[in-house]
Amino acid sequence: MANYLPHTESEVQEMLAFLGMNSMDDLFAHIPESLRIAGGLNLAPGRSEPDVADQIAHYTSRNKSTNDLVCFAGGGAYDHEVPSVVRALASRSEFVTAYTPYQPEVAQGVLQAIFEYQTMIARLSGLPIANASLYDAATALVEAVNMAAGATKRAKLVISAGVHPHWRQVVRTFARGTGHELVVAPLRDGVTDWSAVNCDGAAAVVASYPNYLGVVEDMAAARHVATASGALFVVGTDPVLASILKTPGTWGADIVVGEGQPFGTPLSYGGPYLGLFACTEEQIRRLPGRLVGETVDVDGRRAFVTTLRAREQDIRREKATSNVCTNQTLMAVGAAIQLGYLGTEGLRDVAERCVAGAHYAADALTSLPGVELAVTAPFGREFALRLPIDASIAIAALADDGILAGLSVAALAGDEDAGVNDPQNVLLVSVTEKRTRREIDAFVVALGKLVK
Amino acid sequence: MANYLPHTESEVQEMLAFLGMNSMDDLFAHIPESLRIAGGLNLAPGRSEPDVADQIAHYTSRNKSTNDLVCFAGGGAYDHEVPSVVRALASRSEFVTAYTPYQPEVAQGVLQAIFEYQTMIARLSGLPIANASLYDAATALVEAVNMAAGATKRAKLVISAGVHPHWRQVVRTFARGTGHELVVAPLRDGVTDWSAVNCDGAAAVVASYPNYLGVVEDMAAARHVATASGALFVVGTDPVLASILKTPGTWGADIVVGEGQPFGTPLSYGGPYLGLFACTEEQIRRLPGRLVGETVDVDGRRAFVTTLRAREQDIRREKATSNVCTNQTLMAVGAAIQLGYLGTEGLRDVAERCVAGAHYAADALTSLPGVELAVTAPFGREFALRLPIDASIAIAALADDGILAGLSVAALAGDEDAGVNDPQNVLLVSVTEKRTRREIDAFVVALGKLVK
Amino acid sequence: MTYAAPGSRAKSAPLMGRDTEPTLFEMSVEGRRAYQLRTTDIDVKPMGAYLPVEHLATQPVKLAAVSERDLVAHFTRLSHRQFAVDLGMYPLGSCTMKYNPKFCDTVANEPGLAKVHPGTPAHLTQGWLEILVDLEDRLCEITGMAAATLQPAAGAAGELTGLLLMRAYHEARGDARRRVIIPDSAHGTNPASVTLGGYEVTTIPSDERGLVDVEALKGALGPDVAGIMLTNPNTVGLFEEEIIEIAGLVHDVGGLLYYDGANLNAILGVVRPGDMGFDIVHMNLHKTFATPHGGGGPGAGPVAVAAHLAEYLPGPRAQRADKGGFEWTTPASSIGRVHGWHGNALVLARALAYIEVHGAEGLTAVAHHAVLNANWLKQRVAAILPAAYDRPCMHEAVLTATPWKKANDVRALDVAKRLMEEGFHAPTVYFPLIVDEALMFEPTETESLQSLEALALALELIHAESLTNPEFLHDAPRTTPVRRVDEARAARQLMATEDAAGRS
Amino acid sequence: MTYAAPGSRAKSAPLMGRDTEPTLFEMSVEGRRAYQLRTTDIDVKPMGAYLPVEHLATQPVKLAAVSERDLVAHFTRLSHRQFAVDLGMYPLGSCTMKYNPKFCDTVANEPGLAKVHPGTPAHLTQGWLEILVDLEDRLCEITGMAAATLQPAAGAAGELTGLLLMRAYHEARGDARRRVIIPDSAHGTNPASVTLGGYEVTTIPSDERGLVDVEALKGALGPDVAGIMLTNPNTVGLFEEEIIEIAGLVHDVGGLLYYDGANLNAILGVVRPGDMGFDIVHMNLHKTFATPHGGGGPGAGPVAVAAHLAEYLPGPRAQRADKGGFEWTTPASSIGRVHGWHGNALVLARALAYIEVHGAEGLTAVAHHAVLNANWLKQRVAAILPAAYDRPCMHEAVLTATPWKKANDVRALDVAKRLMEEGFHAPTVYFPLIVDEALMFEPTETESLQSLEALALALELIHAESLTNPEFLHDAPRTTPVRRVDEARAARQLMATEDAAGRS
Ligand SMILES: Cc1ncc(COP(=O)(O)O)c(C=O)c1O
Ligand SMILES: Cc1ncc(COP(=O)(O)O)c(C=O)c1O
Repeated sequence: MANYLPHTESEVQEMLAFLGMNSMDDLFAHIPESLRIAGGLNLAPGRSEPDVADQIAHYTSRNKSTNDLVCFAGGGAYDHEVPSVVRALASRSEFVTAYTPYQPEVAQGVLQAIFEYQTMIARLSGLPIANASLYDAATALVEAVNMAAGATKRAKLVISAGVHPHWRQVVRTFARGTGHELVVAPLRDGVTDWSAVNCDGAAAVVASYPNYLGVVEDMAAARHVATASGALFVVGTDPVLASILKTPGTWGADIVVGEGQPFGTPLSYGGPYLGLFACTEEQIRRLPGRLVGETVDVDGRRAFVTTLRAREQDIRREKATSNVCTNQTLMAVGAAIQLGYLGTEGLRDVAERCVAGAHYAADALTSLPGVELAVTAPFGREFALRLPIDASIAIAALADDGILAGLSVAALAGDEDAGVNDPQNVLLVSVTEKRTRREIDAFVVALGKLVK
Repeated sequence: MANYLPHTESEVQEMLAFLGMNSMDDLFAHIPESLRIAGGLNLAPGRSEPDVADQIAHYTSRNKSTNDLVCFAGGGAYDHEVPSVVRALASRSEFVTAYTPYQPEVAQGVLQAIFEYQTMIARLSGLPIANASLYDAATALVEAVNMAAGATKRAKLVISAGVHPHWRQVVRTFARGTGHELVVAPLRDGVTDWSAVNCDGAAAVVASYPNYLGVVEDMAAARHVATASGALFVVGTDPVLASILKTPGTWGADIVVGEGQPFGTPLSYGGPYLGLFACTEEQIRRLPGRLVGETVDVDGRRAFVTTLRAREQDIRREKATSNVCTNQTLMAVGAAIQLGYLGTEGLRDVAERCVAGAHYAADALTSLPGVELAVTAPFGREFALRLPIDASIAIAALADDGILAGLSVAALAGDEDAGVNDPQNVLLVSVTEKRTRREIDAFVVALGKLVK
Repeated sequence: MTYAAPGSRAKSAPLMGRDTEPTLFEMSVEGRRAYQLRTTDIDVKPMGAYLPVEHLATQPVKLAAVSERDLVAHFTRLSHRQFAVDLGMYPLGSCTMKYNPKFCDTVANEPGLAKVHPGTPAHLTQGWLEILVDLEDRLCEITGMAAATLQPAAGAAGELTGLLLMRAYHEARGDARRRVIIPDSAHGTNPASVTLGGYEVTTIPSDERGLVDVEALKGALGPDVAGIMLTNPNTVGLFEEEIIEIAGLVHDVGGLLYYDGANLNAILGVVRPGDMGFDIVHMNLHKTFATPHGGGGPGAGPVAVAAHLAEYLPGPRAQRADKGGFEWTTPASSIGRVHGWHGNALVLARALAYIEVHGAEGLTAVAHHAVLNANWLKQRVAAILPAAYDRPCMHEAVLTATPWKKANDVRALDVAKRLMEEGFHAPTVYFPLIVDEALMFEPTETESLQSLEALALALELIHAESLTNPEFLHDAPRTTPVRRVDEARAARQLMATEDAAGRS
Repeated sequence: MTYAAPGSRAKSAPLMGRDTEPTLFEMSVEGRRAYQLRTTDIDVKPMGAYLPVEHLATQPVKLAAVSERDLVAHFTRLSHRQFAVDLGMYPLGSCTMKYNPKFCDTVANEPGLAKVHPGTPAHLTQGWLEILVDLEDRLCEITGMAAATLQPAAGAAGELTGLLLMRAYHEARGDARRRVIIPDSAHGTNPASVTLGGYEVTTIPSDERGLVDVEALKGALGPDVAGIMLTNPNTVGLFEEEIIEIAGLVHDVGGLLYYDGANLNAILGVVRPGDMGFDIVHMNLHKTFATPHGGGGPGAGPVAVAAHLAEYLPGPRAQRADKGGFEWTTPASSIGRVHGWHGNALVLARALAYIEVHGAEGLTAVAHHAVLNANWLKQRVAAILPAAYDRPCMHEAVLTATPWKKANDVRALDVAKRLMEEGFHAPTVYFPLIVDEALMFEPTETESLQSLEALALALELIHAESLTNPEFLHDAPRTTPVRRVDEARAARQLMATEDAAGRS
């Protein structure tokens, strides 16, 4: 049994006596007898931490991690370096075991870190406001379309098929409640064909920059469609590439969302991740989640505090634009640390290495017989590769060579429009700054054995 | 090249200009030209942390750790559980990156932790004074015999052959400087035969409780010899067993030394470990190393401070009884945390499990043909097993079965008296609270295949 | 000399002084750098070689430029400016700020969990799928439900997921319903979620006992009611004793019962939402199962449901495969994904480890001790801080400072601020909204009797001060890194970034 | 109620207040417990079944009994009461309190290093042996020596080891020598080690330049001189420019030169002790190679020697084996072991990682920047705090507060204490003993120009205060958890344990 409880048996008795009670059960006497569990929960007895560690080892022994497989999988979750210094700082227990900074007097640590995070995310977005984090990119996109719907009082969402299929799926799920109507604009050779759909009356036009197949799309066209239809322009961004591409703000985005995992969060089997959210000043009263602002204390000392609280659910209740409460602060603090570590130069260096590595890999892989790019549009850090075989089979086979070759586009897209033909043969390959030439060459050799 | 230096090139120029200099070399202009290295050091160029991590992985891939081998090796270094909570607290960077607490106003953290450590070590020793740590048990024993020599103004050291051979070797090494004469009292069936040596004029009589073969020796006899010869009685102790055995202080020890590694320090290939040192009040002016004492600050607030500093080398210089300066504070802090975690009950529980496990293992192993206890005297947490084959060969063979069977007594003893006949066939087996019945049974099976 | 704040001056570390900590940007010096990258042997050409030039930024996005040393000093000092469970008692009601076992940190750091790509095929991540299945099993047993989704990333996400399940259920029956009932004591996420779920909120009042006013509920019920959202124990820390009747009433009109599991800690192993009649339950793993709050997240908000709702659960779900092992499946009528991947997986793994260590008896003991502590504290300070409701409380006690306000104009906020000086984090104040001058204390089970007594003594001291020197309380805190802050100014002159603060 | 200090009250965390932190024993409540142990399935009988009853304790040794939660709170609060490099500048002269890269922590935590039993045979620990060999190679190159032992656990242990090597060398020649020469500026460990090495200390004065007085040295030299111990740069931070002459003089009488490597940081890649004529060199890896100081250890003090001393080195040593791989060997005339196992192995691995990251150029840059910083600071504050010696300094600057003492009775200690309030750790004061009112600043290479300037400004502020309000300085510090402590009382009424303090 666990040992995190402090009371000794005699203390329990003393406390019960103080309450005029004889047993723990007396504490629950007012609960209808019929409801009380008779024999206790049907769970295994508690075991000590070392015993449970053995159980955890049983689980981990049947997972393949990046210690086992060289990772070319991306799709919104990237195998970036998380340096020791970032891990050490982000795991300081003051950050880990704090609650939301409700009492600013004793929460300046988290508050200032979030302020710095907001600054960096706003800059990368090219927009003036960034919030203190949302759950992940997919749910951030939901908040974005809700914001757009609120601002425009419209219900139609035009979303590029270049937006990550999972994000689209999540938007679809939550649209069941909000009643939003989804229109997916198809891809032609990897690029969104906005003309294929009717954007009139849209609340939001949602593009991805780059899109989920890695393609760096024409944002001017998307902005134009949004303007023409009176919609807000929502851009899903890869925040790493945001350091070399023009910012979404430069392209005229009203709202920017993205996945912050690349900034200091390990792959973590998909979570906890970090939903990035930035917007224009016009939308600030509809901003979801927490926002930290600078102010002064009674002695005139600079201080940080959560602000514009009146937007939030605890005050606005059913009229709130969002229900988010607990978010992903620790990941945001980690992102601030990671971005502090990388700095202007480092983030660009990382992005450039990703792009150069992806192109090196694409060139090498397409030299194999029957292997070609599935779309020919320019790409950044990942690319869609058409194989002569099923991508899932290739992934399974290459795992035996110690390589996680990428993601199957068909598996990723599920019921969503994959944006490419015959997606089951398309492999989405991603290259981060961690991938070496030797690793890529080994990938080529291993795939070569398979397709030959 | 490393990136821990803050100065930008222009700052360097600015700073040099402030000094009226043109280049870094000017800073060293007063050093004779002939001495200055011309082409720089003949070392590889610097590499980034991730690159060096690969190099470290190259090393670790060729070490067998307790992740690879179930550890039955002991001999002063034990595979105890180090719980997550202890690791987390002991690795807090305030403890890790502080210096010796010279400025008590901003060092109460380390000072109080050491005060608590001293209290716990003193209690386990059964003596009133414990210092703030020494390097390891072996060097602590050197300090102990130096203290005894100083107290008695004598130079002869009578040491039981039951004292760990490495400790004896280290005492021998340092005796080259102090001129102490070593007399080793032999073991008879694992127990020291003090009558075999002449103890007259001894500065110290040194016993080990239990001794290095695991035997719980008669301390009354040793104390008697010390008293009769006017020597100080020095006891090397296993601090884990100190929770179930009578304390060395109870047996009349004047000085207690021991290896504190079992208290929260990983096996670490032998270091950094933790030299425990405790003594009577009479010896306090000769105490080596730092000592923390309680006092008050100018506002009357309780405060801790290093005290009796006049003993130490920085003040007493060539008259100091010890030269120790940097010691093993972090390990002492870790030990305080680990002992705080275990508490009275937990330490005893650990000790009892070690003893019970060792006896279970001894019974099971001696059921194998040709395998018997090398000494029949009662033992605690480890025991000497006589094999029908060379112990080193057994160790090498069992490693293939994922077992580190123990230590070869012959290898451990080196040139020192091993205290048993034919030591090359004697395996020293240790069992900690981590060892399960299944692991021990597997050990028996594996050894059984070998000796059959 | 280049202007920049000195990175190594520690005057903002409370150990040394009370200065402001410079921002990372104030410490930044162009050309300084911390980062190091692996050698890859891949040539990096100018980006124009890979990407159309019209996409390329003409100016780099400016972040900061600091040394690793200054980065460490900055964030270490920030950490010293932050209260946390690991420093002391955090009796923040409704938040369950209990001790977070370090062992679970170790679990979350296992490379075999933390370094797994979420898109790795199921046959290469059987360990992860088994974790998800095992956790789902445990959570269903604890709540008395049939199946669960682990995708929602926090409680509020769980609520909305649950409401979408409710909607799917009704819609499958062709049963368009309009309203969801919520008591006036409900947490703000409840009504907000209802709106996002496409329903209207009907608020019903609590009665003078602090419980659901059953008569009012009856009045609110009707065929257009999709369901009700309740916490039990409710947000004033009281058990809804008429829950069976309530469940019957709601079910009778065809509505479903949603259980907000924020307060589950109080009833572990004692009663189960499923047995009370709830159809949908979310849990806050960051509360009940001690996954740390991280300064405001991450959490995890799994939703467990009764059998009749299982077919609507989000997918994909990890399930036992017929042929052995584990596989991803999507329920027949799934509402779809509610998370980009599989939920906050590492948080889920932490919670499973916590549950395994405790086991059946351990979890029950958690509830027992949590409730014992709250009742003890409530009674201990009853003479100075009366409970809002004179009934046995569960894991938290809502007290009211109304008498203090009336007598000496000392408000709940003043008590909260003054408590910090006495070494305790403030309780939750002004929540729930229905209690005047509410102070909501949730000591949790990991606080000792001695700590509770110290808290009580501090409250007695503050009470005495309120009688003799109310100004002293209005003025608190004085010993913290900053004192009361100008919240109005923060909102009026919004400076949410370094740029807005004019320091870009 | 059971008496015990409340474990969860955070009034001693500087974030909250300035109370005393209770000791673990004061928080202890009998029966409370934190520990958990693995299930082993081995019966534990009463100890009398295994051990003679006369050996068994009749009373358990009392430690403490606290919950895991209180344990965490206690030590986390203690950590907040502790200054450290990670919080800010620590310009403690002679100690080289530079930034310790976190990467090296990761290295030291690798299971493949940290979880290896030291008695594991060499063929199963080839990685460890290679680390030791690689580090030895690097250290020899850096110092210009032929071979090294990695066993000594700290600088002082290295000194004594070096003196025993000196002794072994002379004895092998049948050459009984009596004395070791040491300058009066030497660190206290030097003379203490000499005594323990069985030699007598002959102290020679420094000249008015702060350097070895070569004439005095000549006077002290003779055939009974075993050697000389020097630091270079010496403990006043100055380079001994006549080192070649000194070496010649000592060698001429048959003596050896011992290099105290505490100040090696200043000369990395610039000059080498071996090239200066030293025969024996110890290094403080915890200084030069940034292995953290740990609040007073662990360190590591490898000793490198010229070829003629290699045969005396402690054993066993890891060496390249002729047949490939690595093996343990013991030199022919080894003085024997100086450590229970192989030295502070994890500290050695950290240092190797640090060296590998830096490489040749990086290490040279370390020295350049360290020396630049010290000279800049010295010059920057020269007007208020003159250097003890008017010469270019190396990595540290010894300043003197003598003018302050004369003018306003403000002493070096007052400056040190007041500096803390300004957010800086104090410099080393009153060392070396030969400088009156010494303030020894070693900024190290990891401090920025901005931080140095802030330190200079703080010193200017304090200087101004010394003129107008010296009492303010005598009274400092006021903002720290405790203020100046009564050291005399600590020594007079010794309370070095809880029991001695009467709280057992
Ligand atoms: C009663 C209640 N319901 C719902 C929530 C929302 O949970 P979360 O913050 O995880 O979204 C909370 C959390 O504060 C709560 O206390
Ligand atoms: C000049 C000098 N020599 C020797 C030493 C002793 O080194 P250690 O503390 O590692 O034993 C020191 C350390 O303070 C020193 O500064």
